[in-house]
Amino acid sequence: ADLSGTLKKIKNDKVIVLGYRESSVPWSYIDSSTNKVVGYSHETALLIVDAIKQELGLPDLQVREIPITAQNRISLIQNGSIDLECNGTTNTAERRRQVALSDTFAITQTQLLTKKSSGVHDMSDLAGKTVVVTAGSTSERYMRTYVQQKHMDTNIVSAKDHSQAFLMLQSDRAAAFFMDRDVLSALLLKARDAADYVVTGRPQTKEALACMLRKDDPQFKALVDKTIAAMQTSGKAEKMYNRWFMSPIPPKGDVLNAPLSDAMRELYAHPNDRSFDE
Amino acid sequence: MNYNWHWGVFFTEAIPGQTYLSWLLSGLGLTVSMGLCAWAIGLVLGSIVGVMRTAPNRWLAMFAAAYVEIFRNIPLLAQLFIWYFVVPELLPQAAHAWVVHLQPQPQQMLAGVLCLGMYTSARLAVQVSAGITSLPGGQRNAGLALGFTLVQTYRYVLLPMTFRIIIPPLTSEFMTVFKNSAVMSMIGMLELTAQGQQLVDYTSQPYESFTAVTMLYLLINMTALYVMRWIEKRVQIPGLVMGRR
Amino acid sequence: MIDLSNVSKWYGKFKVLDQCTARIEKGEVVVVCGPSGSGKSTLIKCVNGLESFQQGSIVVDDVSVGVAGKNLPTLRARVGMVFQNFELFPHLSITENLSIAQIKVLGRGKEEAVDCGLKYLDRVGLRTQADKYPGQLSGGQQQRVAIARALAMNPVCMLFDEPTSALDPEMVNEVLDVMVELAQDGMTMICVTHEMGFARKVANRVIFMDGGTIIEDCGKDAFFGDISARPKRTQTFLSKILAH
Amino acid sequence: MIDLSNVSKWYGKFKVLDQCTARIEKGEVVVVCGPSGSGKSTLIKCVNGLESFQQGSIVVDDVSVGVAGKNLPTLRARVGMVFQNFELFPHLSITENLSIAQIKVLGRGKEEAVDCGLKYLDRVGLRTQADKYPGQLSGGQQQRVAIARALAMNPVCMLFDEPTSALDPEMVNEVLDVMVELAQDGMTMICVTHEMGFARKVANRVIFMDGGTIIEDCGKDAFFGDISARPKRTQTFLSKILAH
Amino acid sequence: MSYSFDFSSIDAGSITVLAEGMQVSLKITLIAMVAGIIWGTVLALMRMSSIKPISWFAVAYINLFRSVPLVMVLLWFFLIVPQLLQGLLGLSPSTDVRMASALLAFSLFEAAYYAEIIRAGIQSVRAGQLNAALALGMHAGQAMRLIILPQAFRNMAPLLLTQAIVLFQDTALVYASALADFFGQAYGIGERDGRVVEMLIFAGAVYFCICFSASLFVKFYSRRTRS
Ligand SMILES: Nc1ncnc2c1ncn2[C@@H]1O[C@H](COP(=O)(O)OP(=O)(O)OP(=O)(O)O)[C@@H](O)[C@H]1O
Ligand SMILES: Nc1ncnc2c1ncn2[C@@H]1O[C@H](COP(=O)(O)OP(=O)(O)OP(=O)(O)O)[C@@H](O)[C@H]1O
Ligand SMILES: [Mg+2]
Ligand SMILES: [Mg+2]
Repeated sequence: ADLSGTLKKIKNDKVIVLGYRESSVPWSYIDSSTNKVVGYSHETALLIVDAIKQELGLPDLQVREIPITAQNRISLIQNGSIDLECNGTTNTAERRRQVALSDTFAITQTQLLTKKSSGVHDMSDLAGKTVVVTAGSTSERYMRTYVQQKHMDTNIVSAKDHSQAFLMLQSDRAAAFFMDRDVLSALLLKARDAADYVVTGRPQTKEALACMLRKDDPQFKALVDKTIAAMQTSGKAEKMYNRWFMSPIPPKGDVLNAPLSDAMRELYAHPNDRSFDE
Repeated sequence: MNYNWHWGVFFTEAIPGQTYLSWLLSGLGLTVSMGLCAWAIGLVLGSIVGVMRTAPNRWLAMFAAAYVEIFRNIPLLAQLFIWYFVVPELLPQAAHAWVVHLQPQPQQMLAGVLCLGMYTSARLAVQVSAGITSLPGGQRNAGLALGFTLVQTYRYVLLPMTFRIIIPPLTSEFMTVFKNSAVMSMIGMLELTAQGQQLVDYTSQPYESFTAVTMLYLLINMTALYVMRWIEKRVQIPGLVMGRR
Repeated sequence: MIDLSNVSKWYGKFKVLDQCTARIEKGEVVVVCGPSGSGKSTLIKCVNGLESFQQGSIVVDDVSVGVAGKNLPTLRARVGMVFQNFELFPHLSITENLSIAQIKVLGRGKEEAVDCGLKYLDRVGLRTQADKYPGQLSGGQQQRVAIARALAMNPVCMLFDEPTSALDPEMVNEVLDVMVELAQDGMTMICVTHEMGFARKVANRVIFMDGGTIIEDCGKDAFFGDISARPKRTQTFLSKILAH
Repeated sequence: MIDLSNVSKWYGKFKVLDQCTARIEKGEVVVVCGPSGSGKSTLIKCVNGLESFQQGSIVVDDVSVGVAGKNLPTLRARVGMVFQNFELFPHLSITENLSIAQIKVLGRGKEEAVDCGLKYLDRVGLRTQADKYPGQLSGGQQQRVAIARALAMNPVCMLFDEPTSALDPEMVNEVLDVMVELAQDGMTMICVTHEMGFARKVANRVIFMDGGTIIEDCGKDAFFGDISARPKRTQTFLSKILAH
Repeated sequence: MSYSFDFSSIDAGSITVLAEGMQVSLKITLIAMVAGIIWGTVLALMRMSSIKPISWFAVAYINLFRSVPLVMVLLWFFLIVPQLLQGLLGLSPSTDVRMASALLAFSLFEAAYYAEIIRAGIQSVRAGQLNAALALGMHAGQAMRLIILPQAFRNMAPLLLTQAIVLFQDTALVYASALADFFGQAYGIGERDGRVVEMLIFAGAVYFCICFSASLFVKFYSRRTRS
């Protein structure tokens, strides 16, 4: 078939460029003991690369990896600096205006992280308290909307990044931290007083995490979607999940201990590229 | 590049009842009010420390020099984090509890304004003392020779001229205060820069968002410049051409 | 009236004044001259305590300058001083320049201070300039205002530090004329100046300094009389100054 | 040699030079004097094109200044100029000050330039100071170096703009002596100065300016001869300058 | 005081990481200083040019960069630079865009400040110097190059160095674009070990020592050249 778009570019350059995040545990991060990029979604990206090698008949396709951040990931995709990013980007309507999003590779849910002694067990306990969120996250927007609609007198603060948010929790400036469950678990791994904290509350939003690629490139998207769907239906995805979420992970060999959710099980059975914001 | 421009994005709803424009404007308000508070602190402390630097008393001068060196030689960002994260930990128990149990926003505001105010005061102190020393040495002598005490000499002779002379550098310091307040975004204050970043995250329209924020900063700066020029004109002395930059 | 005895002063290791002794009586006019850097300015600044000195004593009108301490402002208010660069306060109008020290230091009422200031402004011939600012006057006019400002404090004596050397040549005379008049009215004056015409006209005595020491202190007529009778250093200096 | 005819110049609406006409022959020494702001500096700056003028013409050694355009640097290299504030280049040693323009403008070799510079340095009596920097010399010495620097370019004429008015009184003579010698050697010179002793000694002619116009242009003897025969404005000025 | 300090995070391992961060800070400082001074000199000359459009451009450039916070500039360049480099230089895709954009942003940003310092330096040279150079027959270009600029740089050397110290401090802001300079590394280690307070104090102390020594040097230098 005639190649177009990204696949054609890859075939010509014999190179594919992946974007990675430096500390998005366990999706995509740098293993400080080996200085290599690892993670569940990064592994997904590498599977896609394998599929491309096969499709294009390029066994020695080169892979380049460049670090990206929340701010520049979209521009980097758009201007062709990177061809694919699989880092835990949530599929939202705004993003779909600028880029294409692949089949969902994981679904995460938002919950609360709190000190065991805080007396917070669910969203309703937040009344009159302070909750911290990470600036720019979808959970921030959800929390603001939630509080407004329920007319709660909850005080919301935005922290610059996850670890600052956790620091606010540690120093008692906030009673709870509202965020993706996986992020919360990963943060607890690093904390030395992890035993004092608990992830709690009824899961709120669902977030469909997907890979980003350039818009209007049906050939490439089809290939990416096919690869993701195949790994999910074949059971490979579940094995991968267990390796990253239920077993020791680098660099220190901690265990996240987050069993596969029903939503994810459902996704693995019926792969799709739907998002939860419609 | 296949970018979807969407300038109307500012009028879309961020969360129910709030448009992105209203977010930007609240960021603008925070930037301006923090800048003004920090400026007030900086001007008062900076004048005092600046005068101390030129005082004939050695201990005063040394204290002032130490003050300036400390606040000038640590990056603003580091100072901010120290004010926010470290200082409360060093406070006595009771004060610590009081600070930590403040609402987070007042807490951030307190740390941010104190930090920026002290930092600005060190920079202003340098300008003030430079202004005083740039006056012809004879002015101090002329004041003293008329029988003024040292304090009167500063009050009636040296400072009125000093502040007129240093209006140009004060103008750029005044504009700098608003710019420096941008680091407050790093402790999670939703001032203008932080709102800009938030808009990028939420809307995926980085160019529109940053353009709007940049324009608002230009607006702040032009207003600041205009205000200072107005003051400069108000205090202009007939027959004296004071070099403007 | 003004009594300097054995005054010595050091800047660090550098001796600026070396055992200077002189006595100026009430109503006397003394001209101080000497090469640049010889310590003339330093000497007259010591007289009203603008510079401190380490040895010797200075007594002005029965007040000892060295030990005046807290009383220094009071002493200074009684000694008028005029500087090379006028040193009017540029942010104040001429009237304010004349009255501010009277009000803040002598405690005079505003009206009285302004009246007194204007009286002296009249005396230096600048009554019409009262509402201008220093920057709007010529150098010669500014220096005349500076003299009026000092006089308005009713000083017992006046110190001049090269009052004409920063002026354009055409303006030198208008200032010297005021000073001559002042001398003729009996004011006690110490003038650092190189205007030998002025010295000839009104000085009672001339002090010649070099390298921090007073080389000569003698009557005007003796000083200008027979140049060859003067010490070598004075001769060299005078020949340089008077040649053209 | 130098020919100014009907030169007029405006700063905006303000007329600084008004129909100035004068002719200086080879070997002539002309002194220009007049009150501050009368346009003396402006006039001589026009001669080597440092200031432009709007009307009239100036011809120096058969080159017209107004239309020189690209040739202005060549013209300027042939006209030496000495400034009130010396304007030695503080970042260059005395030797470099003397040689840089010879090398960069006249294209002389380094050695030749240094030799030539030192020759003139010798002439102003400062051979021993060749390796110092301007900041290490006294004002009088700096001005003598500045004269040597101009002479090293072998100019056909020299312009002086108040060369002694920024100097301490004791240093005025060492500079005037160099200028007198230069005049006696036959250099064509225009000197803006108030040193009437110098004018008396060497000037061929004196030009008196006021308010941008040349009021008088006459032989030295006529100028200093009978003061009462001079126009009113000259009289006032001379009486101010010469009084003390 | 309720806090118990524990500085044990500062061990051999973290020192190497911190040293890497310091290298990043110094690299940005040095490159941006050199590039900033060169481009700043050009801008200063453009600003003083008598050709209106050229001086307008310089004025607009300088005012724009001086009006916008450095953080904003860094974020902007973080977005634009990949485009630019790709368009202009054919950026190799494996280049670390964060470093490239930080370098470019700092250089262009600092140039605006250096331009003003250098312009002040040029104006601090008495007008008579230019007249003297012209009167000796030099062209305007020669006068600028041989006489005015050397003096301007010498007069402004203390300010240029002081600005470099400010620049060094400002490198802490690359924290905003996720590039790990000294400050970022220190903060990261503090976060890793839950010892942010200690690491912030440590980082503050290190910055203070470096900047204070540098400013002492500037003082010493300017006192020496003045005498
Ligand atoms: N603050 C100071 N520190 C060190 N040395 C000083 C200081 N002030 C003056 N001097 C030195 O003291 C000496 C005397 O200075 P002074 O100003 O009294 O001389 P002067 O006779 O008034 O000279 P001039 O005619 O130039 O005014 C000079 O050598 C001068 O360099
Ligand atoms: N760049 C300028 N712009 C406007 N006016 C100027 C400028 N330069 C000089 N002038 C005015 O032109 C007039 C003549 O100036 P010039 O310097 O030639 O006078 P001068 O006779 O040399 O005076 P002085 O004896 O003070 O040096 C003065 O009134 C001055 O204010
Ligand atoms: Mg003196
Ligand atoms: Mg002149």
